[in-house]
Amino acid sequence: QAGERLLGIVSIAANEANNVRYIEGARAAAAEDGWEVSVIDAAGSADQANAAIQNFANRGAAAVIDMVFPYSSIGAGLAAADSAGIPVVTWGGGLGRTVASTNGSGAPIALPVIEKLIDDLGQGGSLLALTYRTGEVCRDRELLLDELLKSRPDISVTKNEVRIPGYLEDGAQYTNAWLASHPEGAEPLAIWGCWDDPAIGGIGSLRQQGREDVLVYGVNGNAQALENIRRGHMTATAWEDSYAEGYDMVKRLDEIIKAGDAWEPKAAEVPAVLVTQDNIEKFLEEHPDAYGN
Amino acid sequence: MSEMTAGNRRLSARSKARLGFFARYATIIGLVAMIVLFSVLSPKAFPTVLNFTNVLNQASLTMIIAAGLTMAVIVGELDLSIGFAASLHGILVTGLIVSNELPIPVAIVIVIGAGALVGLLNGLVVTKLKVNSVIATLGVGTILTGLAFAYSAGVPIVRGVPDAFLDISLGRWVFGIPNNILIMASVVAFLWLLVERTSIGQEIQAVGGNPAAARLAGISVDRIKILGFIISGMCAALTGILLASRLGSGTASAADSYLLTAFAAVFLGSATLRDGEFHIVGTIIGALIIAFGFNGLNIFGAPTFSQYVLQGAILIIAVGLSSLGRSIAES
Amino acid sequence: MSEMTAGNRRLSARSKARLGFFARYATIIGLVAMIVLFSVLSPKAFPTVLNFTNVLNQASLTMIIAAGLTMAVIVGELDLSIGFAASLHGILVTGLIVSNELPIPVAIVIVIGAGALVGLLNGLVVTKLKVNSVIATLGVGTILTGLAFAYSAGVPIVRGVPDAFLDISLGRWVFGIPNNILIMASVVAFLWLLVERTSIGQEIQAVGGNPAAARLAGISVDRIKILGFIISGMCAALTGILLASRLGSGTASAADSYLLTAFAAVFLGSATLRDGEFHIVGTIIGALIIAFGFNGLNIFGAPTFSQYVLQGAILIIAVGLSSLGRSIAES
Amino acid sequence: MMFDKQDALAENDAELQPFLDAKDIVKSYGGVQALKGVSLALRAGEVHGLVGANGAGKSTFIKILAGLTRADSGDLWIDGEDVVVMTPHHAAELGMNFIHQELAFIPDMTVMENIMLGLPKKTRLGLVDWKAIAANIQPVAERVGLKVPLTAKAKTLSTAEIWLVNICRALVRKARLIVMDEPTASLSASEAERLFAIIEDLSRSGVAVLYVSHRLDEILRLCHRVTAFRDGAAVARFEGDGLTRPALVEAIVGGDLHPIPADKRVNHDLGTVALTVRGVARLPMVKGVDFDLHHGEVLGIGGLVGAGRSELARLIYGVDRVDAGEMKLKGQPFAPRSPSEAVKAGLGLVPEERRSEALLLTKSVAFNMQLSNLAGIVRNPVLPLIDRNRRRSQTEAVVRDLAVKTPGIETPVGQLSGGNQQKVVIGRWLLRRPGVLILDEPTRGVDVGARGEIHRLIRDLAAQGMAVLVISSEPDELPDLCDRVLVMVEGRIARELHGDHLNRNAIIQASYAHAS
Ligand SMILES: Nc1ncnc2c1ncn2[C@@H]1O[C@H](COP(=O)(O)OP(=O)(O)OP(=O)(O)O)[C@@H](O)[C@H]1O
Ligand SMILES: Nc1ncnc2c1ncn2[C@@H]1O[C@H](COP(=O)(O)OP(=O)(O)OP(=O)(O)O)[C@@H](O)[C@H]1O
Ligand SMILES: [Mg+2]
Ligand SMILES: [Mg+2]
Repeated sequence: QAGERLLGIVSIAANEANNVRYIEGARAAAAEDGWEVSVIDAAGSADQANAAIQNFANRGAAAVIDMVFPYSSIGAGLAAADSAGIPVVTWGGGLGRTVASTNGSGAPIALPVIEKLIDDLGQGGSLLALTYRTGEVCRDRELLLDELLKSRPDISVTKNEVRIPGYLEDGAQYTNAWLASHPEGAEPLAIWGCWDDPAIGGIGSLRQQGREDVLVYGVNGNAQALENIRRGHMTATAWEDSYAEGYDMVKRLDEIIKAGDAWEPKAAEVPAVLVTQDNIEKFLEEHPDAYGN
Repeated sequence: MSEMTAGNRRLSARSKARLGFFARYATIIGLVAMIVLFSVLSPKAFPTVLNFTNVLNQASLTMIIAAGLTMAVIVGELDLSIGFAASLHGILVTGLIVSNELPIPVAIVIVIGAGALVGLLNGLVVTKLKVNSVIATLGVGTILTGLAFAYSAGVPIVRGVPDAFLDISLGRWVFGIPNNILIMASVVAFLWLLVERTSIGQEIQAVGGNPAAARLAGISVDRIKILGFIISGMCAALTGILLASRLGSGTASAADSYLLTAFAAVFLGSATLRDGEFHIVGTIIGALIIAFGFNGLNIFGAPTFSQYVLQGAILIIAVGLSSLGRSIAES
Repeated sequence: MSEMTAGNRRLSARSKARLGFFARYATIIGLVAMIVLFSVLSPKAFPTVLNFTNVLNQASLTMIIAAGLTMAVIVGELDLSIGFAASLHGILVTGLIVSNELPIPVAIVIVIGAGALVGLLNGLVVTKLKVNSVIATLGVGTILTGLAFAYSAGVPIVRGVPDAFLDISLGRWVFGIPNNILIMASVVAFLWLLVERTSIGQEIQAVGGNPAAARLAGISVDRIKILGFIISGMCAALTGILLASRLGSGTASAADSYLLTAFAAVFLGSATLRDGEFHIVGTIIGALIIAFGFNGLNIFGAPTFSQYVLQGAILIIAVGLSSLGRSIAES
Repeated sequence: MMFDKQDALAENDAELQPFLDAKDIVKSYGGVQALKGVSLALRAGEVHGLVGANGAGKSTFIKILAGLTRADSGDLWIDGEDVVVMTPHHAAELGMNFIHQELAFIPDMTVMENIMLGLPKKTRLGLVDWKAIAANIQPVAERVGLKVPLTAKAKTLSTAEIWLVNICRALVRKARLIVMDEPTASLSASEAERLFAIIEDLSRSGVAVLYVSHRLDEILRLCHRVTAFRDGAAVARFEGDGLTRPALVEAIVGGDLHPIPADKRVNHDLGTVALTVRGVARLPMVKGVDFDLHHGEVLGIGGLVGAGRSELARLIYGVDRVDAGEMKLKGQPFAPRSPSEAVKAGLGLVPEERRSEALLLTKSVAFNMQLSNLAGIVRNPVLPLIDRNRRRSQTEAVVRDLAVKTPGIETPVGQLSGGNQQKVVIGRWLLRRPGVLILDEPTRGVDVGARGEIHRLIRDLAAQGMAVLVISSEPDELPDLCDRVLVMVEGRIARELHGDHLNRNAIIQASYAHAS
């Protein structure tokens, strides 16, 4: 298919569900606009992400999408793209340096679920927050959580950092330890993951111990989280419409390219949907694709 | 250092014998001391039956995969594919149950068979292609990651995972003991018997100790090495299955992080009871040290950074005490 | 398999010699063949000076850390701390420059000194506490991860990184060659000379080849092992610094993934030219195979899953051809 | 080339202070008292013999001198100064040099690099100047008769050549004392001759030599004085006229045991053919070998080190593949593709290098002995659990039969003395009882007493119908032991000797048939 423009996508984890849906959205828009899409999985390594962006610049790509790697860690890639005159947009990577546009930023997505969490702990209680500060997305969400909790001294927070890889096991082990000093019935309890997976690790541990008194919150709304909400193990998550984000972003690329140097970098967020045990069935009817397979 | 040893050179035979005893049991003593310490620090939350059961339950998966890895290292090879393999097998088992609608036991048997196949592949590459096991298993592991991705297209398999499958790791079918613990105990007991009490086990130990001598004694070194990889692969598959059952889904890279933990357990274990030799009991002690260390530090509420520092220190000190004691006792 | 060898048993001496030659150079031949193949597949994008420079530039960091690791494995030890160490040092150098406002060269010297200290710690734990190097360096690595967290609270240091620091890895100060490549070439050349042409290098090789014999010959084995760890630690620090300069930030765990890549390069390299011995030139070839493999598959645009599968296959085949050729030639 | 021992000593007699004076050295390993307080003094220029049964403590004494292990108590005076040898490096600084019983070298380094190991090297601009070094080493290599190029990798060398490399190293270091632990065990007669000449040379130039050997002829010939160890104590000292063979044997075995020559040739009639070897070749070492091995026979293979005998054994045992030729085992075609096939077919091998090829040093005596007999101690082949009682009783019986000196059957075999380790390897095949047993240098490093026992054992096995093939580089050993001897030269059988023609001189003569 000669003549088609090449769109390079650098993914942080090509086998993570939300990433996959973003890529699907991007592909759909690309097919409409005449882009040829090529995806490189940097397997979590910022260094490989830089290499991949450089490789795309070499291949004569017309635009590059950086998934999740923060603009701060793709310095060399941005420099290469800039000197080749190619726009780079990010998904969850923020707006900075020469990044032309972004969506999927961490904090706005997490807002509805954090508000619900604080609401649910109306009587006060204890919260286990599973965080990952190394990732910009997670860090922004954590800052938002801190901000909103400022007015709620009645909620005592324990924070634990999970690792990548290892977030499921870490989530489970931190939950185990936390549960040991937070017995059933003493006070309202909740677990919050800065994205769904650590919380899902925590759910494994809750179920092993047969604890049903703990509220569990995630962010992103991946298929596992939705399934856990459906089964009643998870309280709520904020579903990020990554498909729409991928689609919108690719649609915006032509605009960016046309504007050239005149383009003003901007964020354009797709609002997240709060999914709870009350609206899960309806949600799944409306978004069957969110559920994977 | 040398002065210290010089000072010790006239240690009495009796205190040497005591030191030697201490060295043999240093990791076990360390484990017990750690448990006592955490019990004192967090008397309400740490030393409870519930917490211990939970830690054991949680650590069961690590123990199974580490016991398998022990078999590979006993025959003198490294198996870096286990984490990736467990991830793939977790996806595979849910896929077979959900998409292919196979009965659960059939799916499990097939996946454990697939684990054996992965081990066989590792073993053949190492013994027949004569590729160093680090490269061979890293290569096979990378291929498995690709296969996991190809099988699931990166999307976790969640819908339609039957409760019966989840019950495998959540259930407590015998005497109220969590199934994971029972499964782990059976695997460990079986492997211990195999290595320590059977003729194949003697061959396994011989191949690891001195492959040239084992070969000249009439042992098929290649076959034994392949066996070590197969057992390692099967244990990785079992871990993947139990993890999928615990998470309620098959997820690519869910088990990748087991690799380092399993290595830590195996090498910690090699300082236990025997001097630098790998063995099943040692691995289990190693895994317990890691699991209780993590849990205790956490319950005590140490900040994340100091948890890492202390975990690293525990590893080094547990082995260091034992090795140092041994080398002084033997000097 | 055995039939195949049986069929070959009457190979003429000449074809055996040819096979032996092939085996020595198999990884290099593989590298060249791969480059030719990708050039044919992507004639416009792959075989360009620009792309090759980019690949080399990109691979420089892997090469530096892998060359350091080579020193540790030559003296017979594993160093699993290098990835964690590089991450910590990346944070440290940006921290010193941004928060403590140290001049860039001073910060770099301090951080490389810190790398040497980490290596010294690894070496002391291994030689004096007599802890197996897997556990020792895993333990030290875990401690370093904790320290990195403590230093930065896990938050990357981004704001206020001066352009002069970014220029270190982005600049082309001599003949338009990227600095990273020049730095890598100097490190590699220095280490090659050290190992192959100096009298310390002789001791390093002896300690790795047969520590007992080296000890009997009056070589201070412990000191040489510590030296190996120190060099490995310094190379990890340098890699961390260059990575921070390239990323424009100090990030916890940014360099963790170098560990596996460096191992793959080192073990791939051990099949190059020499039979299973670790050496600097081999490591560089190994790193090139990995870098060009990644780059070529990327540029060709293979689907993600097949990239993993092919990368794994490249590792195994590159070493397998060489080992198999060698073993047939010697049979 | 007879050498006047008394003369050389007299020259140095003036220096009354001994170079080395060890007093009341005590050393125990766990419960084993390896040395119970031995004293030994050495003067410059003296060749001092050290003899004793396996496990008497000779190597332990040497390890203390070398700084490899430290004495529990006792004093060491060197040049009149009280010292504790801390490390091998320290020992070298004190002027002592060692050629240990278990050879130490770096397989992947060149001959030259091995010789220079641990020595200060000439450098230019910080880089080692190998050309200058080669020029220095070459004469030394020629002096000891090392024929391989200095740039050859050590791993391609034979055991004998490695020995010569080690001797070169000691000479290059210009030591004041050279300690040799069983140096001739793997040397051929001519190489040994050259070694003796070198030792005499060293002695004349004032270097002291501590010479450990089980070969009493060499001791008698070379040494000015001899100390005998027994059970960790120095029980006798000999010099001058007191230095005789019977006196040495008496001191070594303690009078309660006099080695009896094996009662050979009980069964003159050869049994049926067990193994037929026709045209077996694997270049370059084995160039076409034919022979028949009968049940009830002990067949020797003599020749020089490097003649290809070990390689022949490896071919028969399936370790390496043959290039050409055929074998038959009990009339059936026999082409083993691995040792495990050979063992299943009824062969056994006692390899040349017991530490690297036969034993797992950290494993117990029982483990090592039972390694080829596992099928014989399982309760049931399907569920192969080991019958621990049978394992113990069988092992204990063999330990008793072979008089293996060990604290127990669960003792790690690495803690036994060299000779006792050898007995454990032979014991392995006593348990399995193969139809054909090949022994490669079975009495290397074995004391006179044990040597007699091993010989008797070999004869017993043959008498029970086993076909035994014995490879030995000691021309003295084969005539006593074997019914027939094949002499191998450069990969071919040069002579077959039997009956009256079978004697030491005939073997030596045949060994040099083509070589000269
Ligand atoms: N590392 C060790 N641990 C325990 N016991 C040991 C160790 N090394 C030697 N021994 C014991 O010390 C005693 C003396 O052994 P040594 O090797 O000195 O004997 P040797 O005279 O050299 O014998 P050979 O002639 O067989 O070489 C033996 O009983 C041996 O079992
Ligand atoms: N791995 C090897 N590669 C090349 N040459 C070798 C190798 N091993 C041995 N040789 C050569 O083989 C020759 C003979 O080896 P070896 O000493 O084992 O012979 P042998 O006749 O069995 O003697 P013995 O049994 O008395 O030691 C030596 O000259 C050596 O150079
Ligand atoms: Mg000895
Ligand atoms: Mg030989």
